[in-house]
Amino acid sequence: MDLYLDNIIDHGQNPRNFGPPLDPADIDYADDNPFCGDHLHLTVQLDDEERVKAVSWEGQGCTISQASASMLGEEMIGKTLDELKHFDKEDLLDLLGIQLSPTRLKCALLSLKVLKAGAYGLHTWTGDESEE
Amino acid sequence: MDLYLDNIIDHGQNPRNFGPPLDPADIDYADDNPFCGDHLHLTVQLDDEERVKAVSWEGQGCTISQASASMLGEEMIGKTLDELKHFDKEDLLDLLGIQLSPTRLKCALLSLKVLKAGAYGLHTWTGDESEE
Amino acid sequence: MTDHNTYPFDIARIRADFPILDQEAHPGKRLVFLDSAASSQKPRQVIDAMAAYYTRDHANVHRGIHVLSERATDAYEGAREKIRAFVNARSHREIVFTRNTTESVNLVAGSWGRANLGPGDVVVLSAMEHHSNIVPWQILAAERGFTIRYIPVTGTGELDLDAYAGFLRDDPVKLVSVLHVSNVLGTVNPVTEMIRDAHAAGALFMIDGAQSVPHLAVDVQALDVDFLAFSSHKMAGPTGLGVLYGKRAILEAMPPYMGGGEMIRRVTLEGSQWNDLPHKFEAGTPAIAEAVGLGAAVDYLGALGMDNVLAHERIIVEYAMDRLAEVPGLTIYGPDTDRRNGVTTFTLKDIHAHDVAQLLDAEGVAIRAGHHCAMPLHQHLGVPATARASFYVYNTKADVDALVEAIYNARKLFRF
Amino acid sequence: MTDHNTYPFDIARIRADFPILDQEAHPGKRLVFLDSAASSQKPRQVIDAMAAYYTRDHANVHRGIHVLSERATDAYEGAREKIRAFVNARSHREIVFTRNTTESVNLVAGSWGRANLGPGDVVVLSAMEHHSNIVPWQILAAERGFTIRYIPVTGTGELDLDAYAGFLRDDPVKLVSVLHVSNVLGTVNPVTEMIRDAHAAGALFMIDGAQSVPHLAVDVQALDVDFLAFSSHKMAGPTGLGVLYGKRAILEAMPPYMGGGEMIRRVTLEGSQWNDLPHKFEAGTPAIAEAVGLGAAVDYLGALGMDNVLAHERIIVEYAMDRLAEVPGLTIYGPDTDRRNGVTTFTLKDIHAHDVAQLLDAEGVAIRAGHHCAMPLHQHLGVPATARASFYVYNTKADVDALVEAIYNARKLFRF
Ligand SMILES: Cc1ncc(COP(=O)(O)O)c(C=O)c1O
Ligand SMILES: Cc1ncc(COP(=O)(O)O)c(C=O)c1O
Repeated sequence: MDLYLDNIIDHGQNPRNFGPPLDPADIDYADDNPFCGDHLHLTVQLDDEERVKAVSWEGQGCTISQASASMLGEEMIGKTLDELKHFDKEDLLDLLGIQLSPTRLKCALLSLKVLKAGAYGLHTWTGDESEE
Repeated sequence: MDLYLDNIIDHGQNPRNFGPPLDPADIDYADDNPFCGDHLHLTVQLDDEERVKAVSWEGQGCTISQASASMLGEEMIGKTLDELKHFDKEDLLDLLGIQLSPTRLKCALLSLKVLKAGAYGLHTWTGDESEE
Repeated sequence: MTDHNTYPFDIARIRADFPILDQEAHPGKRLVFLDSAASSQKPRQVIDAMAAYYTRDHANVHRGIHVLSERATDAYEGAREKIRAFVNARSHREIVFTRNTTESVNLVAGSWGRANLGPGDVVVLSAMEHHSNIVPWQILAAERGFTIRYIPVTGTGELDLDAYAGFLRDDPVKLVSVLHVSNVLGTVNPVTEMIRDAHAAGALFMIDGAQSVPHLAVDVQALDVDFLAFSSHKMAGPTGLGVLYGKRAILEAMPPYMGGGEMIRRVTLEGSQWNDLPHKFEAGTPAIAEAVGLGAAVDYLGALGMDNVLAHERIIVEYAMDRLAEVPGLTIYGPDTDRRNGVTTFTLKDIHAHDVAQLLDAEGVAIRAGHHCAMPLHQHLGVPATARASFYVYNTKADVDALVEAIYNARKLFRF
Repeated sequence: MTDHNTYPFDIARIRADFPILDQEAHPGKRLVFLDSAASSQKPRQVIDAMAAYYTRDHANVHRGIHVLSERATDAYEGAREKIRAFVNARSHREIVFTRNTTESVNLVAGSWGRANLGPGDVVVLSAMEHHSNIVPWQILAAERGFTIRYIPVTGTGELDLDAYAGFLRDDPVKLVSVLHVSNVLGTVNPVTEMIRDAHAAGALFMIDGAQSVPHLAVDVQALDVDFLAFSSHKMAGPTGLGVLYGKRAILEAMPPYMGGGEMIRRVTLEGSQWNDLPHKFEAGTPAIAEAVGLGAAVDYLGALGMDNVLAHERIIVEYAMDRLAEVPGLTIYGPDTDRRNGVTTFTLKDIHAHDVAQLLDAEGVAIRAGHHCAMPLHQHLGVPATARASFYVYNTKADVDALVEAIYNARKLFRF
């Protein structure tokens, strides 16, 4: 039962920064994972120093994808764009604190994919950074 | 070495009734087996009672196909069209006196196929009479 | 009437034939395999038949003049004959080996469809189809300009036969292609009547038998069906092999699907002549060992008796439907027990199906979660994903009990 | 320089890995298997890997959330990675699993060709192609109206490179598709230079690697080839599996070949979106166990070392060429020993090749006779059929001796 640690279930059932899109937003991006029906819409506001000031996301999906979005959203606040750029898959998995099979990895990575695509236009990022 | 009985080799190397087409002919048909490059052109003359009076065939192919044509040609002479109609795969194999794998069966049956197609227009006869 | 308490065959002996079942999925957790609709397990008779083939008899088939090639050809064509008998086709020439159900459908679309369908024509599918019986037709429709109509699914998870009758009456329908048993709902569609009506309207009929041929006796002559597609790997046979049955006269008239060796009679630089059936549709070296394996699978199922296979599954499905109905917060999709077969698909309150599957896996219970390659059907059901338990000859009521217990555990973790 | 007296590896140990070789073809006649170009034998490592997969790990791959499905997916994708490394592709996304070489060629014709070829375009093949690299193009040319040019074969059984240069210079060539090693003549074509020249002329290049990938190191990046097709069953792997390598950017731009499950990202009743590579080209349940088997085969060949495999075969082919040259009435086809690989094809006076094969079989020697799916080449050679002895890692000089002795026996029977 290693995947469903108490904090994962807690974030899954009580997602932080969950709510309607921020307006205006400096980052505004949505994507989905049609296999699962997972969907995520993320908006972010930055301060003058390009630090994340506010995050809001909404969407639906499995506990792993929701908890991942919730934890990532909390983590983003106060970080600079440049820090977010260096935030990678491993960092997110450390945050979640669980081991994931390739299938479930996609669930966890949707939030990061939306962040990267929204912030840097990396529309083709597959979450599979190891491949060239 | 059961396939290459002396009489098979003899018929293969000294085919009977081998020669240019009869003219006029009552039966005149040619076919081939493209997999082997076997080719056979058969002509037959009948007498007034619809008995085979003369046979001539030419072609090329493996020993089995040539011996089969040679033996079948000899067998046909004196038979009525009706008797030939009842002459089947088993009769030909009895004549040859050998056991054949499905692949080589096609070689042996080319002559019968040409005869049946030429005499009865059974162009779609596949040599596989057991199937409907 | 099925007797709930007696399996039609010795289940312990059958389970002993499937070595994979005898393991722990996780330490202390017995493997409970309830994912046979995705792919079934293989009895050792099938595994051994393939190993024996490679160990004694392998060579390329057809036209080889040596003892191994003759044995391989006999094994390959012998398997075709077994499969012919299994679905009661008239001739072995009507049994074409493909890779899977999907390729069988693509073959019909790419060969028959490309030659026969054009603007104004209508192909009828249903809204409960597997993607393999939707996407090939959509791709071809984009190329050839015909129209696809989908028979709607009713509230009870069955085909709307009135709508079907309407299509046949009002549209120039050339082909109906519908699944026999739904891989999501378990619905057994009334194909006998549907085929009769399609023929009366002048349309051909294709059955996607991926979920029926493994589970119940399918007789192509009794059904008078024109095409039947199914997969080896769902019926105790190996991966890498599928079957397309087609009526001989129809197959004869179809152009080839792929070009290459085996499928030709003669090739010159200017053009080619096609080989006889079924070889016309089997380009290149075929899946020889896989055919041998499916032959062994068909022997295995035949020895059990397909009526017994069906009776056994009905016992398990009925038991599963009854036990799952008790679970608070659980929704079952599809028709009543008497009109379904093989699968039970459900959702558990608002827990995503992936979470359900993951939690069940932790208990050793293997089910499938997702859209089961039937996204349009899930759109209709209004859920992005469902959880599916599916059953085969080796499953027992104890497996169902394990499933239900694991579901209760999941509920506890999610506190409802 | 190869040393005629030393095999590069322990041949007795290798033969012990191939259980099928240890039998009598007929009572008292040791099996001498010289038909590996049609299909090779499999080492027990490959047979066992597949049996182990079915016995412990099988489930359907991709998107299953349970331990067996994860193991099956790892095994399947792990095999893809092994094959990527074997041909040195840049990414696993460039390795598409098909049924055989034939389907790989049909995939390129049906997807890339149908989208890119039309009237005025030219595809260059050669007159020594296997039917699998002729017929798909002929069928498509009839549909799309492009032109096929065939590079002629010279008197020494090699490609006429002047004619090739002429095609590239004078014609709007879009694709060149040529075999690497001829399955009849053994000719090793100079693909490195041919690819360079094709690219300079703006054409893509596809290699039919059915007879090269099993026998010598093929590096797709070093060659800079656009497509490479090959078959598992000719390289110690199972039947039912082939491979298409394609450069990623080209595969990305191609429309799908077959439609169905796995190859889609999203399906609605109105249309579909395609999945990522390589899945876009792998519709339906794939040949999972077969991929596992090919993975094991590639491990096996990799452990031997492809340079050793080649060195070993050169010893055997050289010995066969020398010994057969002594036989009166025997004609060998194809280039000199130093420009050929893997096969020795011959005719024996006016004895039909089928008779030769049958007589050799009676002595336990398995060769292939016929047109070897290269009818146009046989038309060029002026013989309807030839006899072919072909070699692989498990063959020895003693096998060649048995072949030559059996040929002498055949001569005696036919009294010349
Ligand atoms: C040169 C060549 N190309 C293609 C093929 C076709 O291979 P497959 O039958 O596995 O598709 C062969 C096999 O005979 C071959 O030798
Ligand atoms: C109803 C139905 N049709 C078609 C298929 C496709 O089968 P395959 O993946 O073997 O081609 C499946 C398998 O999931 C199915 O359940």
